[in-house]
Order: sequence, then structure tokens, then C-alpha cells
Amino acid sequence: MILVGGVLLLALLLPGLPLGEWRAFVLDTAQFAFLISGLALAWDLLARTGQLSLAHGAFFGLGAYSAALLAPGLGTLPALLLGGAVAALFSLLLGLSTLRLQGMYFAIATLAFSEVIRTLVLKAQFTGGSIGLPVQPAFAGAYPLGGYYLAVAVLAICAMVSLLLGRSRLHYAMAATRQGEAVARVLGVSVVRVKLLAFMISAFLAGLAGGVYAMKTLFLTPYDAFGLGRAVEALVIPIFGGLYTTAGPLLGGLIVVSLETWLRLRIGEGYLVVYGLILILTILFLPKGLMGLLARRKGGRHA
Amino acid sequence: MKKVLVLWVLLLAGLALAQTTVRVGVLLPISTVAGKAALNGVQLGVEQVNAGGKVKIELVVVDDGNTPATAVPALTKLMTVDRVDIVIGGLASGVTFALSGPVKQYQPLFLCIGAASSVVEQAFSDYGRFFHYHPWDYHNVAAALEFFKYLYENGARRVAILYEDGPFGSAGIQTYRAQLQNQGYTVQAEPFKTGSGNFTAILTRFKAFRPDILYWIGYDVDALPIAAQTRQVGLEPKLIYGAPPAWPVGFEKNRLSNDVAGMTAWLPSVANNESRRFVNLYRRKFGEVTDEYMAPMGYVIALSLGRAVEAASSADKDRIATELAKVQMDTPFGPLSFKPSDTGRTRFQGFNQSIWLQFQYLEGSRRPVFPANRAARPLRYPGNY
Amino acid sequence: MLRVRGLSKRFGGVVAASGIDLEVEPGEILAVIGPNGAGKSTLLNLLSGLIRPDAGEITFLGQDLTYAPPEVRTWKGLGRAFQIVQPFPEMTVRENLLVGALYGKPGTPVQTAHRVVEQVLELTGLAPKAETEAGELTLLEDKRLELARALATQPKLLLLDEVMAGLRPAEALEAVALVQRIRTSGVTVLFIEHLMPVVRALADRVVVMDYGQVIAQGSYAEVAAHPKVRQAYLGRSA
Amino acid sequence: MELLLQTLINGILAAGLYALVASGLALAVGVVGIVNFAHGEFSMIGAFVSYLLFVGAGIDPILSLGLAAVVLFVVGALTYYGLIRPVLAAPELNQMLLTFGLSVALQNLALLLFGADTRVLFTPYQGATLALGGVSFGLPPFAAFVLSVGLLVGLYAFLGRTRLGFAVRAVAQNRLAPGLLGIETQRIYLLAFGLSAALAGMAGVMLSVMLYTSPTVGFAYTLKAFAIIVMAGLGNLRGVIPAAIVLALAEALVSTYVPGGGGWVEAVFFLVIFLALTWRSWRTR
Repeated sequence: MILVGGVLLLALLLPGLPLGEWRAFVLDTAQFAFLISGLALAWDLLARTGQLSLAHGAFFGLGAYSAALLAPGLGTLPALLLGGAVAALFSLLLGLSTLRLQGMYFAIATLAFSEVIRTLVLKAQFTGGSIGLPVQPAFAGAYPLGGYYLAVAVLAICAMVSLLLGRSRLHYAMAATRQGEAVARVLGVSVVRVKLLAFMISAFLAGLAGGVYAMKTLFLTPYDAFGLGRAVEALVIPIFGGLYTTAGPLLGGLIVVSLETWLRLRIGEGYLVVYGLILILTILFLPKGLMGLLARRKGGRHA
Repeated sequence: MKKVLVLWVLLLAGLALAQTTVRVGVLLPISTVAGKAALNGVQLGVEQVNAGGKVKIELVVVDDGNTPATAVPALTKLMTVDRVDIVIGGLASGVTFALSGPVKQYQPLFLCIGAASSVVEQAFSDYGRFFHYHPWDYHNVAAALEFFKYLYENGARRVAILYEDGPFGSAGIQTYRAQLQNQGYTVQAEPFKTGSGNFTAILTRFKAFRPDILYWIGYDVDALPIAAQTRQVGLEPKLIYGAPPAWPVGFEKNRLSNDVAGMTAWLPSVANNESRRFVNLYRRKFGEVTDEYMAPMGYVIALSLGRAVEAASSADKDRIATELAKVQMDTPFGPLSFKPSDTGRTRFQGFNQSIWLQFQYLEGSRRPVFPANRAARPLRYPGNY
Repeated sequence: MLRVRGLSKRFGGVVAASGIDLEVEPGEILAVIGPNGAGKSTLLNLLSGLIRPDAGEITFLGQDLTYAPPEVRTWKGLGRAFQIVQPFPEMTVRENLLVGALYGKPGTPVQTAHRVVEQVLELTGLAPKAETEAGELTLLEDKRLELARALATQPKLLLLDEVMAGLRPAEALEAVALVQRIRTSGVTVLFIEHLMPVVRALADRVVVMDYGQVIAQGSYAEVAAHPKVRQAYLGRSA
Repeated sequence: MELLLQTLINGILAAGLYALVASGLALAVGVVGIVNFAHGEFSMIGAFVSYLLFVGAGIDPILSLGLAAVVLFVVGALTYYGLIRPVLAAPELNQMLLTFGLSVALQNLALLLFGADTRVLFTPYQGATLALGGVSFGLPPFAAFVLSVGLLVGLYAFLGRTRLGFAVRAVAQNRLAPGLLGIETQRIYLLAFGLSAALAGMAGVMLSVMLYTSPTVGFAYTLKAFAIIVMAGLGNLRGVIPAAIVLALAEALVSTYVPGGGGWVEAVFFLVIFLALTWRSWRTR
């Protein structure tokens, strides 16, 4: 909680800190890191119900494309919200049809879903197809730090939702659904409702992050926006940071993105070898992720 | 003896005074083939320039990761941390487009090495420090169409187009189709997914169409499967014409490459002085010959920049830009000078369709076959597939 | 309170339940017994809604629940404990119970749920273990947790699936006492059991099943004397 | 009619390689219970073994098949021993992250060593064609198909007829709590994972002949292989070939008969998977 608040506060104050010549670079990198962390937090919300999604790249992309297409007519904020809503709507359809699937079956079904959506966006005319879609910057570029603070806001929203859900009664329903679906139902948990709710909240947040991403990169292609790479990132970060927590995906996202950036600048060619090795070592020596490490340091039992 | 030494010292000091030093950012996808080749070319060119003694170019190289999410912060770092005024980069169109925002914000002199998409031309249309060396996509179309006109005169009537459904393959496809039809061709076009390696079904479909030319627009990974499977389904076109950004290593040794034609901006066998010089220098530095035209492209950018800096004898980006706009030089691609682009959207366009040449894989190597003034061999048409 | 009429279910070619008729009266403890494969667990799964019947109807407190999903039955007061204990391993005992207390009756305020959990912890003697993670419990504690969790949903009728299986005699005795306490607290109980001493000690009434059908019912003495019942048990083991 | 026949043959031939890559994956998932994201990288190593032997020593890829199998068996066994064994008891997600990390590391190591270039080798038989009546097809895809089927038949025979194979199946069907793994089980896991990698390696050799060799060559088939084993039912080796054939046929039919179908092939492939999975989940209760 304190950790999460601290990170968010730091994010808010970052533009004012005396970073010297590194300021712009740090802000740019941080903005992407916030969005990816937000996506990871969103993924983790769904994972709490035991559903391992590979569709979060698609939700991210749906949010990105919707926001990009709607922003000129509706303005930045309504477009972002609608982007999230579009992602949530698709997640409802996906969630309804995959209710009965578990584990890898669910994962592959969601992967299949995102591949199909990507092809549709690729073939559609209004999305710019494979050529790509130019996007206006946030608030039509009126505020230089507008995009940055939008990313901070998205991260804050994702973290808040994650924290609140972790403390709400829904937390128990989600955890029960994950740890034993049949038992949860017999105990009165409306598993269908819980799963769909988690799916929609999660997809909404992923879509929101996608929208801000679009307004930062200014250009979308189906390959970038719907890439499998992003879906995998959304899954790698929570495992790295610590599953089913708020601080885990949050810190994990910031660390993974910073690490990758630092390695790229430091090592240049082949830096991903080191990145892959770090992932392997993390799992071998920190099976509960960063949060597990922190808990162990404190001597606590809970991750 | 002493006098000579003093003279030497004075001379060196004088040289050092006259030397202009500029820091240049390089932003390329260095883990891709084209990006690596481009970087090699730039480095080779910079070595040349620095060896001349009057100009000293220092490079700061950053990987653009071939994705906007990496490229945008990388550019920011070049501009604010490394404080460069000049950036060489912009290989992929999507990435370059995404860079248009930050470029306008930081106002560097941007020497663009690739990014053929006219979407990029539009994005940079109001930016005065944008020097685009590579031809635009409409140049590419024009060059290919000239070749098709020649083929039509040789009796070709039906074209089957296989294009990958990404930004590279589908960018100009509507224009291509319309233009070919204008020339009198019957056209059938089919998209495919690059790297899938499975073309038999689509090629089978083409069989009923009996194309004279099988024209594919894809990547190096598709070259061998298409050449092999065309034979395997018995399509028997009179020409396989490919337009990938690069060809696979070792393809020329494969018998299946025989008679396959393609378009490139440059071949190591191109017979002009600059090209020969480049090949020699490249071989000396890297111990091999490159087929990638992005290598001489990077080389040309570095050399032209060197000239402009020398002429400006200043590290000021606007004075350098003014001089660069006046540069006229011979390059491995032919003469280079900057003019407004054909659409008038950007002010400094380096090369146009005239650098493209058509080649054919013949007896284990690529030989220019068109246009006639640059051909080393006559085109083999119909080819044997 | 619970009325079952003509309940039938087949799995492929196997008839697991065929025309089961059953009544449970408020306040009683009803035992369902029968040889292995008689369809007892299928009956329980049908009653708790984990599988859907092919025919027949289930009425509970005057409401038709034949095709209601499991959670709805729980909301109406039909609780269930499983034979194979399935605690939520990453939660503490208290949290396990809280799931039942929060969701067993829709709209239960969190305060109330916590109160219910306290009561159930007391009743089942799990209070000392409340903060232990469920993954670390002993088998007996697991069984208790299973019962307690079902109780936390505040059922009017509790379905128990062989909750004594695997317990040592002394432990089983404790469990019997627990079930009796549960009944005293006002909960009707339907349980499946293998151990005849337990049945005799607990059941007010016994229903005997074989081949998916009810073949006898009555007091323990009555069914024990029933010829069909003797045949069913002897015939199988012979 | 001829077109239909040709299309069906195209589809079935394509299914061979799909099935080969997928079978290795199914073995790892079914026996060891590991979802191996690095499976495609094992194929990539196989392709490089073939390419390097060809360029360096002039060894024909057909001969490389056996060597690649041996090399990859060792690589697979080492991977199992050093990386997989420590996480056998860990949650599924941890295992996924581990193999994902391995995949990233291997792919980029290859990039570092060999560059991103697409490389092709040259054999006299790459363009060879067989014609039967009105239909014709390539020798390499046909050989790959036959070889794939042969390897799979061999695999089934091994699993079905030999004592060791029986032990493998027993372990697959009766996965004990990971803490209770006996030495025998460990050995069988090692064997299964090694075999899985060896199958991937041989598939990689075929890729080097029919497609190309590059650090990313494994990726194209892995995603589909995952989809295939999931459609077959995780761990169900026998379901792999039918699933591969259904999917490859769907692909071939779409790209032959639907105008512009080539662009829809991926989507159709995954749509079939999606429908099959969801339909099956709703049908059974």
C-alpha cells in the first residue's frame, strides 16, 4: 500500500525532479513503463479468477484503435473511456464463450481470439488496414506533459482498482473461483458473474492503457498494437513481480521495462540474451517473484 | 631536424583548429539485417570522412528496436542526453512515422535512410530539416512499372500478384493493380502471411489463371518457398519477379533461384567507380561483401554529411543543412542531389526511381538486366521454372 | 422441506439415478446409504446442482430448483460439503469460511459475515486454527473446514458427502458430535455415509440406494432388516 | 475436381510438419507437464545444425537429421536437468515464464552468433516434383510428410510396445505429487523431454530445407503447434495428427477457394481452434 502510493507519488513528481539532461528520456521511458505496468495490473486482475489470458494484447490494441479513431470527434478523455468500453465489450463476448475453459485451453482460446481480431483490424478499411493509422497526440498536443500525466492516471486507476478489489468482498470470490471453481459455486459464489466482471474490468483497464499508448506513439499498426509480444509482456511482468498483488505487477512492470531499457543502452546488440537469462534466474531463485523476496526479507509469510 | 618537427607540430595544430567536430545520433534497428547493414555503411562512411582530417564525426548509436515504443524514447535520449543536432535513422516506415512528433519537438537535422511510405512524406511535410535519401513508394512503383511495360512489349499479358498482408506488401498494392491494368495486363492479386512457408494452396489457385508473371511482394523468408512451390504445383510462369527488401543469404547458390528476377537499388557488381570503391572499403573493414543496399545508403549519407559539414565549416545544424541541400556527388547509386519531392510535400528528396534496377539470378549470381543502359546481361524471358 | 420426484440421470449408457423419490423433513438427520456405485454421490451432485438431471424435479421449501445453478441453491439455504476436501489452499481457514459467509446469502454485509465466521469457528472448534493457511491443515482439520465452510453459508439443509471417510474411530466420534451440534443449532442434515456405526448413531431416518434407485427407507432398524437391503450389500460383496 | 484433389493433397502434406512439431510439444506437455515456449527454439537449433553442417562440411541435410536429433536430445536433456527439474513443483505460470525466458535467450543468442540473415541451403532435390495424374506436389514436402508420419508411428510404437514406453505412458497418466517423484520418474521425464527436443530438432532440419534458417524460424510453427495440441486435448498424442490434418485442410481450402483467402489463413486457423475449444466445452457437462 505504502509502496504503491510511493510509486504513484514519485510518478506524479517525476517531471519536477532535477533529472538534468536525462529528464526527457526518463519521462518518455517512464510513460511507456507506466502503460505496460497498467496492462500488467489489468492482466493480474483477471488472473486472480484463475483465467490466464493471452488476449490482453488484443484488448490493448482494441483500446488503442478505438481511442485513436474516436479522439478527433469526441476529444481525448471520452475517446479513451470509450476505448476501454470497446475492449470491455469484446471481453464480454470472449468471456461468455470461454466460461467453461480452463488453464491452457483458456489461454489458447484467448490467443486464437486475438489473432482473429488482429486479422479483422488488418482487413478492415476504416482502421487503415496494414498500412497503419496515424493518431493525434493527447489533447491535440495542447499540453506537453498531457500524455505523461494520462499515463500516470492510467497507472493510478489500474493500481487503485487492483488495491480496492484486493480489499473488497469480490477479492474472496475471485480467489475462491481460482482455487476451486466447483466448491466456490456450492459456497454461493456466482462464478459466471465473477469471471465476467473480472474480465470486463480487466479488459477495460487494458483498453484504457492502449488508448494512451496510441496517443503517445502517434501511429498504430495491427502488428504493433495487437502483437503477441505485448500479451506475453502482460503475463511476464506479474509473474516476475508477484502474482495476485498490486505492488507486484506495478514494481515488476517498472523494473522489467527499466531493466530492458538499461540493457539495451548498455549492451546494445544481443541485450535480450541477458534479459532472457534474468527471467530464468528470477524463476529459479525467486519463485514468488519480487514480492516473495520482499516478504521473505520482512520475515512475513504472505507474498 | 628540429625545425621539421616544429613545423609538423604547427601543421597538426593548424589542422586541429580547422577541424569541425559534430556529434551525430544514429537510430537504427540494429538487430535486423537491413539495420545492421545500414549501420555498417554509416560507420564506413564516417571513417572515410574522419580520415580526410577536416571534419570529425562522432557517432552515438542507439537501437530503435524496430518498434515505436522503443524508438521514441531512444530519439529523446539522443536529443536531450547525448545532445546531438543531427540524426541519421528512420529505416522502417511505421517507426519513422512515430518519430515525426518528437522530431518536430526537438528540431534535429533528420537524415532519413529508408521509410519509403508516402504516409511518412505527409507526416514530415511541414518540417524543414528533413532530408530523405531513399526513394518514395511511388518511385518504387514507377520503376517496377517501367519494367512491366518492357515485359508487356515482350508478350506478357497476365500478372499474378502475391503480396504479404503487412504494411510492406500491401502499401502500394491498389496502385500497382490499377497501373498494371492501365498497361493492358490482366491482374489477379492474392495476399499471404509472410514466413508461413506455405504457398501451395494459393499457387494452385493461380494455376487456373495461367499467369505469365508471378510477382511477389514479401520478405526474404518467402523467397525459397515461393520458388520451390511454384515448381511443385506446376504453375510454370514465364517470369518470377520478387520484390523483397532483402534476399536470403545463399539463395544465388540454390538452383531454384535461377531466372528469378527482382528489383534493387544496388548490387555489389554495379559497375561505377563509387560502387567499386565502396565494395573495396567494405571488404577491407568487414571482411565480406554485402548485398544489402542499405549499406551503401548509410555510406552515402555519412559521406554527404561530411561534405556538408566541411563546406559549412561549422557544427551548426542549419548551416550544415544549407550546405547539404547544395551537395552534388557521385554515389554507388549514381548522382545524388536534393530536390523537392515529386508531390512537393517535402523539400529535400535525394534519390528517385532512377536508382532502381532490375536483376535476374543467372548462373549463381545476380546480374542487372534492366534498364538497358545498366544491363549486364539480356533478360531471360521466358525463364525456366 | 426438500422434495425429490422421479430424479433421473444417465452418463452415456450408465444409469446413475433413475426415478429417485425422496423427502427430507425439517429438523431431521437423514442418512443415504448404499453400496459403491449405487448413485449416492450422483444424487448429491444433482441436489447441489453440479450436474443437471435428465428428468424429475427438485423442490426446496416450495421452490422449484431442478435446474437452478449451484450458487442459487446455496442462496436458498441448501449447503453442501464435499467428500474429497477441497479447501482453498492459499487462504487461511478464516478466509475460507469468509467466502461461504459472504456469498452464501447474497447481500450479506461484511460485518455480519465476520460474525457468522466467528460463530462457525467456535461451533466447529477451528478457532485456534483460524489464521492457518488451509494448505497446511491435517486431514481431520480439513474435514472440519469442509463442514465449517458449508455451515458458513448458513444453510437450512446441509448435504454432507462422506465427511467421516478416512478418519480414525476417535476422530469419527468427534465428527458425529459435531454433526449433532449442527442439528441442535437448527440445521437439517442429509448425509451419505459408509460407516454403519456412524449411521446408527446419527440418522433419524435412512434411505438405501442401489443401482440408482431408492430400494428402502425407514429407521435404521427397519432398513437393516429389509431383505432387499441385505441382498444389495451381501450380493455385492459376495 | 482436380483442383479439389490438389487442395486436399496440399493440406495433408502441410499437416505432416505441423504434426511433427506438435508431437514433440505434446510429449513435453503430456508426460512432463511442461508448457515449453522454447520448443520452437529447439527447432531453430536443429535448422542451424543442418545449415552449418551443410555450409561447413557439405553434409546433406538428410544425414543431418540423425545428428540434429542427437544434438537436440542432449540439449533437451540438459535443459530438463538444469532448468525444468527445479521448477517441476512450481506453479504452471512459473514454468511458462522460465521457458519463455529460455526462448528469448536462445533466439537472441542465435541472433548474436549468426545475425538476423535469412539463410537458405541448396540441394538438388529442393525443387523436385512428383506428378500423379493431374495433381503434382513437391518431393520435399512429401518426404517431410512421410518422415513425420514415420517418426510419429515410431513414437507410438515405442510408447505402445516397449516396456520403457509403457513406463512413459504410466507416468503421463499418473502424475504423482511432484514432491514424490522417484528416480525412475525423473529418468522418464528426462527421456520424454529429450525426445521432445529431438523431434523439434528434426523438424528444424526439414525447415532448413523447405523454408529457411534464421533465429526466428522456430516461431512460425510453434504457435500453431500449441494450438494443435490444445485442440487435440493436452497430452493426447493420438489426437495430434487428426487435429493437424483438420487445421491444415482448413487452411488449404480457404486459401484455394476464398478470393483473397491467403490473408485469412491465420484467422481461419485460429477460428477453427477457437470454435473447437468452446464448442467442446459447452457440449460436455
